[in-house]
Amino acid sequence: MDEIPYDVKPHPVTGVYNAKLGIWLFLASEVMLFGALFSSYVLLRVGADTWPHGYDLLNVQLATLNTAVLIGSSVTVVMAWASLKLNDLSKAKVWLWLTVVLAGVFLVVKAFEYGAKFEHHISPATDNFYATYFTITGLHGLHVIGGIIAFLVLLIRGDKMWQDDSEHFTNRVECCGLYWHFVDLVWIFLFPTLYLL
Amino acid sequence: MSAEHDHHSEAHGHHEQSFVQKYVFSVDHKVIGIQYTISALFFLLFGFCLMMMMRWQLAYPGEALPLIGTWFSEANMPGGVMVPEFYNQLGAMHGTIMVFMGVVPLAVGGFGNYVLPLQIGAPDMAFPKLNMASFWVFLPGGVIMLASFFVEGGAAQSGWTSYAPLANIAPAGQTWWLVGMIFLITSSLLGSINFIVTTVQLRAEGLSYFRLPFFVWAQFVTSFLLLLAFPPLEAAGILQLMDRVAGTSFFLPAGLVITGQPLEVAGGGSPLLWQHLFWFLAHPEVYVLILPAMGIVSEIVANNTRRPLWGYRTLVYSVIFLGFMSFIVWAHHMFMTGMGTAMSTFFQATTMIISIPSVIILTALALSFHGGSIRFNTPMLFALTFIPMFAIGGLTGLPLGLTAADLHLHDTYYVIGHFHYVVAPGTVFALLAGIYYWFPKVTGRKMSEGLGKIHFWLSLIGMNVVFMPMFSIGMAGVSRRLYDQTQYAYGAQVQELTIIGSYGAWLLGVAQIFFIINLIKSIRGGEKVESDNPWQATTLEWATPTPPPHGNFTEVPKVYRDPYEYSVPGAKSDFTPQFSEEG
Amino acid sequence: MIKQTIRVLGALGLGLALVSDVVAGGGIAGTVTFTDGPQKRRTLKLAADPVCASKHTEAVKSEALLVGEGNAMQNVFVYVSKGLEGKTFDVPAEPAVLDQQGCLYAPRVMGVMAGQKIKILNNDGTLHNVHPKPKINKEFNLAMPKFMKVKEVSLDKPEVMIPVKCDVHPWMSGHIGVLTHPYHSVTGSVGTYNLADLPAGSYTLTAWHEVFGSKSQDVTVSDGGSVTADFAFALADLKKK
Amino acid sequence: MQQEVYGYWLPLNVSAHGEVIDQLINVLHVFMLALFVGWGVFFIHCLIRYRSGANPTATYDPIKAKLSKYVEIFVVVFEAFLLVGLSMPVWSQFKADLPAESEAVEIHVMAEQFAWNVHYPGADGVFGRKAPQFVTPENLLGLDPDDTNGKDDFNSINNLHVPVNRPILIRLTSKDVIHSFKVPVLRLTQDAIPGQEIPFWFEATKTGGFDIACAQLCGLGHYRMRGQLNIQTQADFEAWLAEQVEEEDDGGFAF
Amino acid sequence: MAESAEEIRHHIAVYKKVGLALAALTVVTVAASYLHIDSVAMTVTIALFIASIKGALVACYFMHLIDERAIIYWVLIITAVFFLVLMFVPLLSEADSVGI
Repeated sequence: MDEIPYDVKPHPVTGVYNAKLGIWLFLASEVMLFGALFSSYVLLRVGADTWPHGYDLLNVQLATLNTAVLIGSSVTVVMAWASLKLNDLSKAKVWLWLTVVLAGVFLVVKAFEYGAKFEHHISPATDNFYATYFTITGLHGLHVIGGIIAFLVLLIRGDKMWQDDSEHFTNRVECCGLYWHFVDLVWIFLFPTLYLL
Repeated sequence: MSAEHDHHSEAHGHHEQSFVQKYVFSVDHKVIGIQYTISALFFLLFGFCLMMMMRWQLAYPGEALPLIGTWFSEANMPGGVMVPEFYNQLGAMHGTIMVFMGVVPLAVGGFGNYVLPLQIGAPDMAFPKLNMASFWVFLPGGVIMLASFFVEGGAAQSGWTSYAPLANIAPAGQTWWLVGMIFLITSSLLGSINFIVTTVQLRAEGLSYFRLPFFVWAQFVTSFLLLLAFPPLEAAGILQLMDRVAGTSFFLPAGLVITGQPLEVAGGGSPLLWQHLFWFLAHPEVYVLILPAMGIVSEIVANNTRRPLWGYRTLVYSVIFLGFMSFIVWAHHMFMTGMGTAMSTFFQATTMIISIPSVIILTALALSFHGGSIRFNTPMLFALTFIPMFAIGGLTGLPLGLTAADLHLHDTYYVIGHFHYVVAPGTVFALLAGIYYWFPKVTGRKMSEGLGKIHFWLSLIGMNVVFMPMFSIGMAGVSRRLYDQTQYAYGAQVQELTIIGSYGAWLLGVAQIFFIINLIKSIRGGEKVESDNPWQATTLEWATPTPPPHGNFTEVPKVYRDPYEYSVPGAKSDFTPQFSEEG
Repeated sequence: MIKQTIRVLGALGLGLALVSDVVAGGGIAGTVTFTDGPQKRRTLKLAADPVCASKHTEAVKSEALLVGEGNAMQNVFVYVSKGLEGKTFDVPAEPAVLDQQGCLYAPRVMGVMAGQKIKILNNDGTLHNVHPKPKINKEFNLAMPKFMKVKEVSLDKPEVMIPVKCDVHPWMSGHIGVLTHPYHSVTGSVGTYNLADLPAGSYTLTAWHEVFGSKSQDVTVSDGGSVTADFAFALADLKKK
Repeated sequence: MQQEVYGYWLPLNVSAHGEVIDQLINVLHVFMLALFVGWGVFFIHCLIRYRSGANPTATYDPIKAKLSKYVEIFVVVFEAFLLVGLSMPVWSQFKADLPAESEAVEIHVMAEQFAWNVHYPGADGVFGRKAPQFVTPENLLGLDPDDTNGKDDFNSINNLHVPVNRPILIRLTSKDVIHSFKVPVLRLTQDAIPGQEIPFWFEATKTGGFDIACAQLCGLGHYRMRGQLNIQTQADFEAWLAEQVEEEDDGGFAF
Repeated sequence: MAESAEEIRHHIAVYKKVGLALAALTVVTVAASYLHIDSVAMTVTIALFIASIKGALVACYFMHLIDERAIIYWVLIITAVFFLVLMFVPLLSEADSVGI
């Protein structure tokens, strides 16, 4: 007995393969992590005497652009998975590259946003609005970087993985995709709470 | 994420595994379990030694620590006498080490890793590489914690709870504590994902949820607690780290004056936010400590009473209910922070409710003894002592959960006595029982019964001599975390009890020497076990060869019946294993 | 012991040889006065710690402003604030002593050289914690429980002044001035100070008081000469500070 | 004297609300003891009666345990009684029914590392405004020098004087970290949270001097953050107040 | 999950629609924020309502939650319960505080 069961094929009863359940559990813990940060944000904001409006201080245009970019990347990554399901590796790779590029664009835009703040000597220490802004978007940015690394690994080792076991590779793309959608989802809530309220 | 690719290559190169692959960066759940166990035992010993030093200062405040006092730096122990800063470091690190680096890694990382896949008939954990990563994130976390003793200003000294703002303005050791915690939390998260997936996906054929050994249930619920309760503490850790490093003020209100000088921060933060986020983890954490212990005790009790556990399903429902409720009682740690009547009523009520499943579990365990044929071997002695000790710990929780009584008892030694009864003679006894119980499966040898019994009786006496007087000390009103309680009239009044407690602690230390000797001696020269199932137990881990090889089972296991089929009327022996076809 | 003495003497000799021009210098002396005369002093709440209260037989008054006969102002720190840049001086081997007596700092104001050892004493039989709040030097917070009678520390960077507090006894307040040279003095009960053996040159001299802040004046010192520089503080300085 | 106040169980109670708390604690412990002993007797009986020597074959079928069910139900009901009948009334009296400011003696307590600053309103009975930026070694409370209400205010360090048999309303704050105001003889613990002002009250029933402790770790001097609670007769208290007011200055400079 | 090529093609069509819907909703969110409604509660409700719709679209279609296995739903339900506890109980505690 050496093989781990249901590593690739779904379990007959639960209907999912191991990694899929694993990634969902991971996302559950991520929900609690970002949930705690959101909870802190709400508590601090409700308790504060004054709290600035995000749109007065932050660049809404750039953030809107970034929202669109991230939504786009969610579409591309799900397209990559669908292409693999249709047995089209080369198309899937194009979609994955597109995802990485969009994630890169997101980070570059973010870097410009941060840079503009630092130029005006605004830092997390300025006040609690900026403290939450930098902390939560920073942590979200780290998640984006994590996603980029995961996709690059899939791209670089993709051909070999596909040859070894195409279903396994498709599963991996699906799992990374689920993670990526979650990163997108967090941003969908971050964008209005930080920038628009 | 999964390791299938490597499994192919491993299948070919099975015999050529290097030492490093096999024992250091192993992906085998059993090796990882042993790694966790050994490191956790080491950390437990370390944390225990910190406590023994504190007990000297408590008993004889301001007197030089004999023998070893001069080993420490001039900053910590000038002339062998402990300074208050060092005392606070010992206190904070004792708590942190025991909880996060000792008991949880031993109960979940050690026992969970080794036993759980065996008990459900799995070849390994669902994600072996993730399992390895979990250990190799845990260890650096532990090392960072220990190393923090050597940074300037010493280790964290704001209590294991690290309450803001005290922790925000503490020396650099606190930053190390936070970084270490983030490592430990990450490790726990990786582990808990693995446990849940393994339990859900890899159970052997025929092993339905209600045929799972109770230990697996306990681990399963524990994993959910870790998975969902730890991230908020990770978030809190990140926020405090930002406060300390980036100058934010998440936990700092405006207008703080630290030793006469205004603190230059933006302000607007909330010190209570830290407490909410901390206790959101730390209360479930209590159940993370106690549930695996209950699991171990149940296994051993069923095995040594030679009859099924009383009310298996009730036990399972209770443990699920406990896990659920543990998330909504946390603010009973915060009754004295200025909480109003509505919230305090809610949290009192939930606290009272959570005591009910505990009572049910204890009753079920006690009823299991009725009609049994009880064997008193060392694991059983430790396991059955868990029950009254946990009962004391649980009962003394009641006065603390009622706000009116808490008005007097909050943050006194009564609290210390209460949770140590739950964790030390409770959980730690159960963990020791587990070591004695599963030792033959791991090594193929039994531990010495003689040494084991000396260890047990000395530990039992030591434990109670340390912790029983604390109820009286607390009732007299002595606050916790006092470097020298004789400063207060009522503290001086009960100082004798503290001295007695300290002797109990040192006796407990002496008792552990027998355990260490027993461990070392038995690994090399313990009595060899004749069968793969020396305790004549019913659960799946005893179906494996001893010690279990890579992949665990020689043939695919199949389960035919409930977990604790002992003394079935008409069966040919007094135990009918889950994996046995006939019966 | 003998070895150490020889080493100290040797170091001193070497130091003298290196800065031998200093010996031939002049001195500055003077008096600091408080023109508005003695003021009302607050009573310290020593009852907060029975141990502290038991060290005194009568009510203890604040020592923040001590004005003696002829308006002599005590506890003013007078030092050369400009004119000695680039010169190096030996750090005295003798430690400066900061005592805690009856829950008060003695002396209340003191000067040391950067790197000089400061010996902190505690014979009060209670917990003190010595907590300087420097801006440039490293902050430390040193608990001295009753059994800890002596502790040596040092401050490595020049900084005037570093407030010292005891967190257990909030009224305890002291100040330490850290300089790179030995030309500093604290006025005593007659309000005088004396800076001897200064090399010839032009200097800025500053007098600092914990309540009334700093005042400076320029002085020129010639070889062998001695200069007088007096300072006067008044209630009016409170507003300017 | 000390012998009578403090012992190995609950210390002397000198507060009006403490009696109910003592009652709760004692009832609770009798209940706990009864439960533990009853349960322990059964447990030890089982261990002896069903040891393998005495009972070589175990019974497979679970015993019918009606009694355990009754015990569990009793525990639930009793806990509900403790909660609703004993604990909640005390708490709501303590938290919701603050005494009216007109009848209570109001005192502000400001905790710092490592001392209790007690702020009395002085002769006018009105507290001066406090703000952190005014804190100096001479002005530990941070009284606003421009606020005339604060001119006659005075503070004492670690010494809380209160009259006996009158409701005392304390507003508790902290300058730096979290402290906790604890007086065992008053059956009282209240955290001092920086950035918050928390009101609480008590009524002392006996005169005497008792320890005030800090119950929340607040740093290296935590163990020494001891204050003195002086419960005096109304006359003594007024005499003490007058003495303090006299000592305060008349508005001129003082150092 | 052995979906046929036909089903996958159908999925792809859905993905494209959802992507467009998300883009459109982003525009709506930003536009709504320019209204500067006086009521804070209203502003928050609108912003979070639109965000919730967007989140639901991503979760349901991109993450396939609309037809997922029971085990995943269980995990998410438990998480959602504790998430709500984490969001609201500290806030309620803060509101019920006797301190000022």
